[in-house]
Amino acid sequence: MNAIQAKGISKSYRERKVLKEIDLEVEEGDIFAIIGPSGAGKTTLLRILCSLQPPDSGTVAILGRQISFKATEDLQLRRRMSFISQKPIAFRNSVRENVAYSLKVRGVEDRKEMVDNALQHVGLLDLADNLGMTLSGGELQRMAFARATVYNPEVLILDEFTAHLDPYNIKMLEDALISYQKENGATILTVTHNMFQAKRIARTTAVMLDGQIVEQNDTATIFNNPTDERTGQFVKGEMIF
Amino acid sequence: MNAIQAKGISKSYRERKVLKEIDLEVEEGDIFAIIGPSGAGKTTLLRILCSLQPPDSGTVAILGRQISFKATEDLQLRRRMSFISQKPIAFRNSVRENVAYSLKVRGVEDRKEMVDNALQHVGLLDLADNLGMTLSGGELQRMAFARATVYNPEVLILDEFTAHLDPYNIKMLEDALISYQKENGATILTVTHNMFQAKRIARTTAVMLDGQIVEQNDTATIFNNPTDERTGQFVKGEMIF
Amino acid sequence: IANKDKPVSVILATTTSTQDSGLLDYILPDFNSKYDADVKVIAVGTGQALELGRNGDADVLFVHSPAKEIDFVDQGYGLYRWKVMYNQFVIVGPASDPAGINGTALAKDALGMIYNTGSKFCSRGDQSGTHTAEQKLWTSAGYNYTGITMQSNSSWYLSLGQGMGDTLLTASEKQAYTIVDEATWFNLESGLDLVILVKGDAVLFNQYGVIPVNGTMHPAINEEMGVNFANWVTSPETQAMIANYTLKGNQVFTPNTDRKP
Amino acid sequence: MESDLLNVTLLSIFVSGTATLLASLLAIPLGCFFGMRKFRGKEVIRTITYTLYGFPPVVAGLVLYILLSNSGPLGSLQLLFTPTAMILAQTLLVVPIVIGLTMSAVSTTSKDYTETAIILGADSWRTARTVIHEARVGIISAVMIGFGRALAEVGAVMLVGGNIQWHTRVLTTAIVLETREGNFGYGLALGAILLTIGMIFFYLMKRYQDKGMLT
Amino acid sequence: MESDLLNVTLLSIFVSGTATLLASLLAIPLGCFFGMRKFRGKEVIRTITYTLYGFPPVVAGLVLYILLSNSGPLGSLQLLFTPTAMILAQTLLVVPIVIGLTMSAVSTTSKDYTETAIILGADSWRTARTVIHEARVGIISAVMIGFGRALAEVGAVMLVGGNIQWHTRVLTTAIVLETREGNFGYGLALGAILLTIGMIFFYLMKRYQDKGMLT
Ligand SMILES: Nc1ncnc2c1ncn2[C@@H]1O[C@H](COP(=O)(O)OP(=O)(O)OP(=O)(O)O)[C@@H](O)[C@H]1O
Ligand SMILES: Nc1ncnc2c1ncn2[C@@H]1O[C@H](COP(=O)(O)OP(=O)(O)OP(=O)(O)O)[C@@H](O)[C@H]1O
Ligand SMILES: [Mg+2]
Ligand SMILES: [Mg+2]
Repeated sequence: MNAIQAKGISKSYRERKVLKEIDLEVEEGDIFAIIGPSGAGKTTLLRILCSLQPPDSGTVAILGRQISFKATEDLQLRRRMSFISQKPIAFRNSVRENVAYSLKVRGVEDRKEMVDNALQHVGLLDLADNLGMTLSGGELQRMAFARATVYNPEVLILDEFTAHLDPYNIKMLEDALISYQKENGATILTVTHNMFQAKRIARTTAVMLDGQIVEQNDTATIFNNPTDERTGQFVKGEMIF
Repeated sequence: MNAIQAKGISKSYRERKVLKEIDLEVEEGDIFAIIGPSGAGKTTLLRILCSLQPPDSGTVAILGRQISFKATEDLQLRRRMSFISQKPIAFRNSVRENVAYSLKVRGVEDRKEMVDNALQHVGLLDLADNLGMTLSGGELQRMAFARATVYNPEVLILDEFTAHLDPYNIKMLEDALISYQKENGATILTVTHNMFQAKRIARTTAVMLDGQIVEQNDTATIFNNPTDERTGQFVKGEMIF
Repeated sequence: IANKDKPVSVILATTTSTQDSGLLDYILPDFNSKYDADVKVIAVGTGQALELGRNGDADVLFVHSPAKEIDFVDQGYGLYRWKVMYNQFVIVGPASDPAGINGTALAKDALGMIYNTGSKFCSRGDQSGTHTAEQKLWTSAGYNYTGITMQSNSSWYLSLGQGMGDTLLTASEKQAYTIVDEATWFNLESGLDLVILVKGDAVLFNQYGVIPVNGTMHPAINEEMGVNFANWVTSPETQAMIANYTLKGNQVFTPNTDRKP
Repeated sequence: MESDLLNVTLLSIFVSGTATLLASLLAIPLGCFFGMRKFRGKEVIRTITYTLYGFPPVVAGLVLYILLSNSGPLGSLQLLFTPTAMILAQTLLVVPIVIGLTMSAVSTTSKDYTETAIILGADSWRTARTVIHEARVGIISAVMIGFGRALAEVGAVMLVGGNIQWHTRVLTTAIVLETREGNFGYGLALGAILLTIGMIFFYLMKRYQDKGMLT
Repeated sequence: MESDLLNVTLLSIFVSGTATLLASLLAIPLGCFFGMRKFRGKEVIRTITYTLYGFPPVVAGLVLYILLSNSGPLGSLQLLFTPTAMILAQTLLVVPIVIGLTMSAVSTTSKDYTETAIILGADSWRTARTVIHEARVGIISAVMIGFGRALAEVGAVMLVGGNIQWHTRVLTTAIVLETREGNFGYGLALGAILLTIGMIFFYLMKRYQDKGMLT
């Protein structure tokens, strides 16, 4: 079964088609990367998959269930997935309370240990009592990671989750992500503009250009033998990195 | 003369020293990179240099003039410099008006051509009439670059200005930055967590760890022969990249 | 408006009853045209009207609280006080008349019956002319008025601190007795669930007086116009107009000036 | 007179406090709902709410009077000239203020908070609580403004309360009475008491505003 | 009667409109200043502002009456019982509302806007304009609430205006008069006119709120 199954997703803003009839299938247990240039529509696609906004047309099924794009109806499904936004935000609370939020919402009682554990994994235990709003850009991304994984979602959707991090911390989060996937058998869908990251962590990679997925394959194949001409051009951009 | 000269900058939040007696000198016409892990205090330092917040102690001189850390008094100086924040924001206006803002503020009359030119350089001319708030993460960074450079500041301070961009667009902005520096003889100070970027564009690089600048030198020297043990450790992080 | 010299403005501080009865609308145009004046009516409580006079904010007063009016003149704030007219207070109450006062000749007897049966009574409670008259009635009936009002748990005596119209409405809603001047009564009668029960007792006469404010108290006072007003309102012509004024077919005020011709 | 003053002051606090409480219980959830959702008719609701800011207390009082009067549809409840009627009147006046200000507090609170709550698995109820938490400065201001309005209001309570000594006299109606009697000084003194109550209330609310309380 | 009604309506609009305008001119810059800066005494100012939300119109009217009375310090200006005095009274009541709401609109508008403006070279004046632009939804709400308050207010204009026919009678004082005379129906009709004015004003402001106007 596919953990994520999107069919014919289209979205326009005014006259401009930002997503053009996108079909996407992510197998259960896969780590799936979407790469593509700025403005390709990656974030828009992820937001639709998470039921944060409805598409103009098309359907999405997560873990085999159709989503309705109505917050209340999708509650059960939403509780089995998580999303780290490209611009994560912190509630006006301590870092610890921010991470505890997702547990509290699910009625989990013994939160302390789980939260501390999650913070430990992203190197933020020292800052647990600081206000979430005072975190630096990279710290905020790490907190968002802890907050999104602490409740063991089955589907994890990430939008440039290491954009503000340095190599040391990137490695920490990537390792955490890979071991999270192993332990939970979760499905991971990540958008990244960093093609090295896709190479390092993804089993499958899709290339998105101008609202379309132009190619999708094993990560190695995508990078070594791109079949689509436009993919080739875009992947060449890697060279400057 | 040094374009940026900071002496003994310290800053604490509650008990924690985030910046510890930092001295920094950036020569006029240099491209100077600060690298360092998440939470090192990079953003805090840049904000102080831009007079956005005062340090607990220490002095800053830009282009030979002491700054007072009072917005009104530093106006003349501020008009000769620019800053791209780690989280740039767009005014509730069109992309074009966002970029025109810095010119309007300076009473420049014939803005249209300059603005279009700046947008062209960052590949945003097509979106000029969109609302700034609807831009994608990477588009926003490009808009911020256009907005910060359109009025030819003599000192340009950048905080992870390509964090949300893909290789193609990173190259575009880096090229734009280098040619901007050449044409205007401007001084560039950039914070980056991407050490390849420091290698590509910076003449001088400083490594910041835990509120201190532990090493500063020609970029090549820093990467090839780090003298400080901690720098060596941090620069090793590069390997995972 | 014709483009002649601006009429002289005169500030008349009066009680709401003269304004609400419509009397002023009926008689004032005559004064305005005779004296090329523009009378500005400030209709407030008697106490406030007297205070406006004390502060030099009104040129002439037209109120109904004889004792306070005389004090006002004695203290030098007013030039003199002339009677202008009177009307009657009546005691009204629910048609069921639980205290059985219907037709009682003496107002104080009626109050005694209300007190003894513990029937609901609404008082203006605002030191207005009507309220002052009511207090005098209680005293003359042999009760300690302060004693009555200080019973915080009293549920029969309701001290409202409101205008006459509001007091009537309240009495009607509560099916309580109250004392009202005829002018207000005729005006509001149709909307009320009350009837007149006691009238005609001489102590129920409600005397209105006019006082021109003493111009030496304050330079801004237009004493001349105040005097003109007092002269005019007590003149035979105006007195006749007052006598002619009817509300729903009833004569409301009886002119009775004491001005020496 | 002193026991009278105490009585009047306590009734003012009771009436306006209860009205503000009731109005808040009704209006904060509604304001959040209107502020968070997009739906047809939202603009109509905003228009009505804002228009009702300018709802004159006298008119509110009049409408309620006509309803509660013995000859009105709700006359059998026997509420006219009781503190309950006064509370109703003030609630009526405070509700649109609290709804409107809550709406704008909530809708200017970044949509990001709502989305983050939803993504982390919050149900509608918890999402609303979270948004209220984030918008609390604005919402508490709304409650303060509402209380101020209730406390200062006179036209409506005068009409439906009747300003009956010992029963329905509050500070504002007492001030009107004193003013009409020409006792300006005493009126001002009552005004000072009223402002003091407002200040104490404000102080308590501000402390609440400064510290976090829900999530 | 019809020309009277027109007169009363126009005077209402004139008095409340002018008062709102004056109050806005004074209070929006002050509110922005207080909202944007940190300074000692800021909390005191907030406290005072919020407390004044609950300033009863009657008391405001009394204070102004005492000042403007012929025996008061400003008596020589001869303003008592004129529309000017009514405008002053309403301005007094509207200023704290507009200051307070502008303050909170400005201070909840993300600090990022201020910083971006400063960094791009804006002087204090332009920075303020930019912040006002970004906070305009809240500021325009402040003005609307202020106008609503002015329009609905009766206690203060009654005292300092005197409710003089043809001169200082406005809709609210006319409503009081009609109610006193038992003309409830006519009172309600005047109330409807008042609400209509509020609604038209709101509609115009909303159009302004929706489109950008400054930067
Ligand atoms: N509300 C909107 N109105 C108009 N255009 C919009 C709106 N939201 C998004 N867009 C446009 O849609 C396109 C896709 O946006 P999206 O955020 O999905 O891009 P992205 O692939 O995530 O880019 P990035 O890598 O820069 O984050 C962009 O060009 C953006 O300007
Ligand atoms: N207002 C504050 N209160 C408490 N701590 C703060 C505050 N602002 C910043 N800090 C802390 O100061 C440290 C330095 O922050 P800064 O934003 O300068 O880091 P940075 O080097 O830019 O990191 P990044 O690469 O993640 O952006 C961080 O650990 C941050 O949590
Ligand atoms: Mg994106
Ligand atoms: Mg930073």
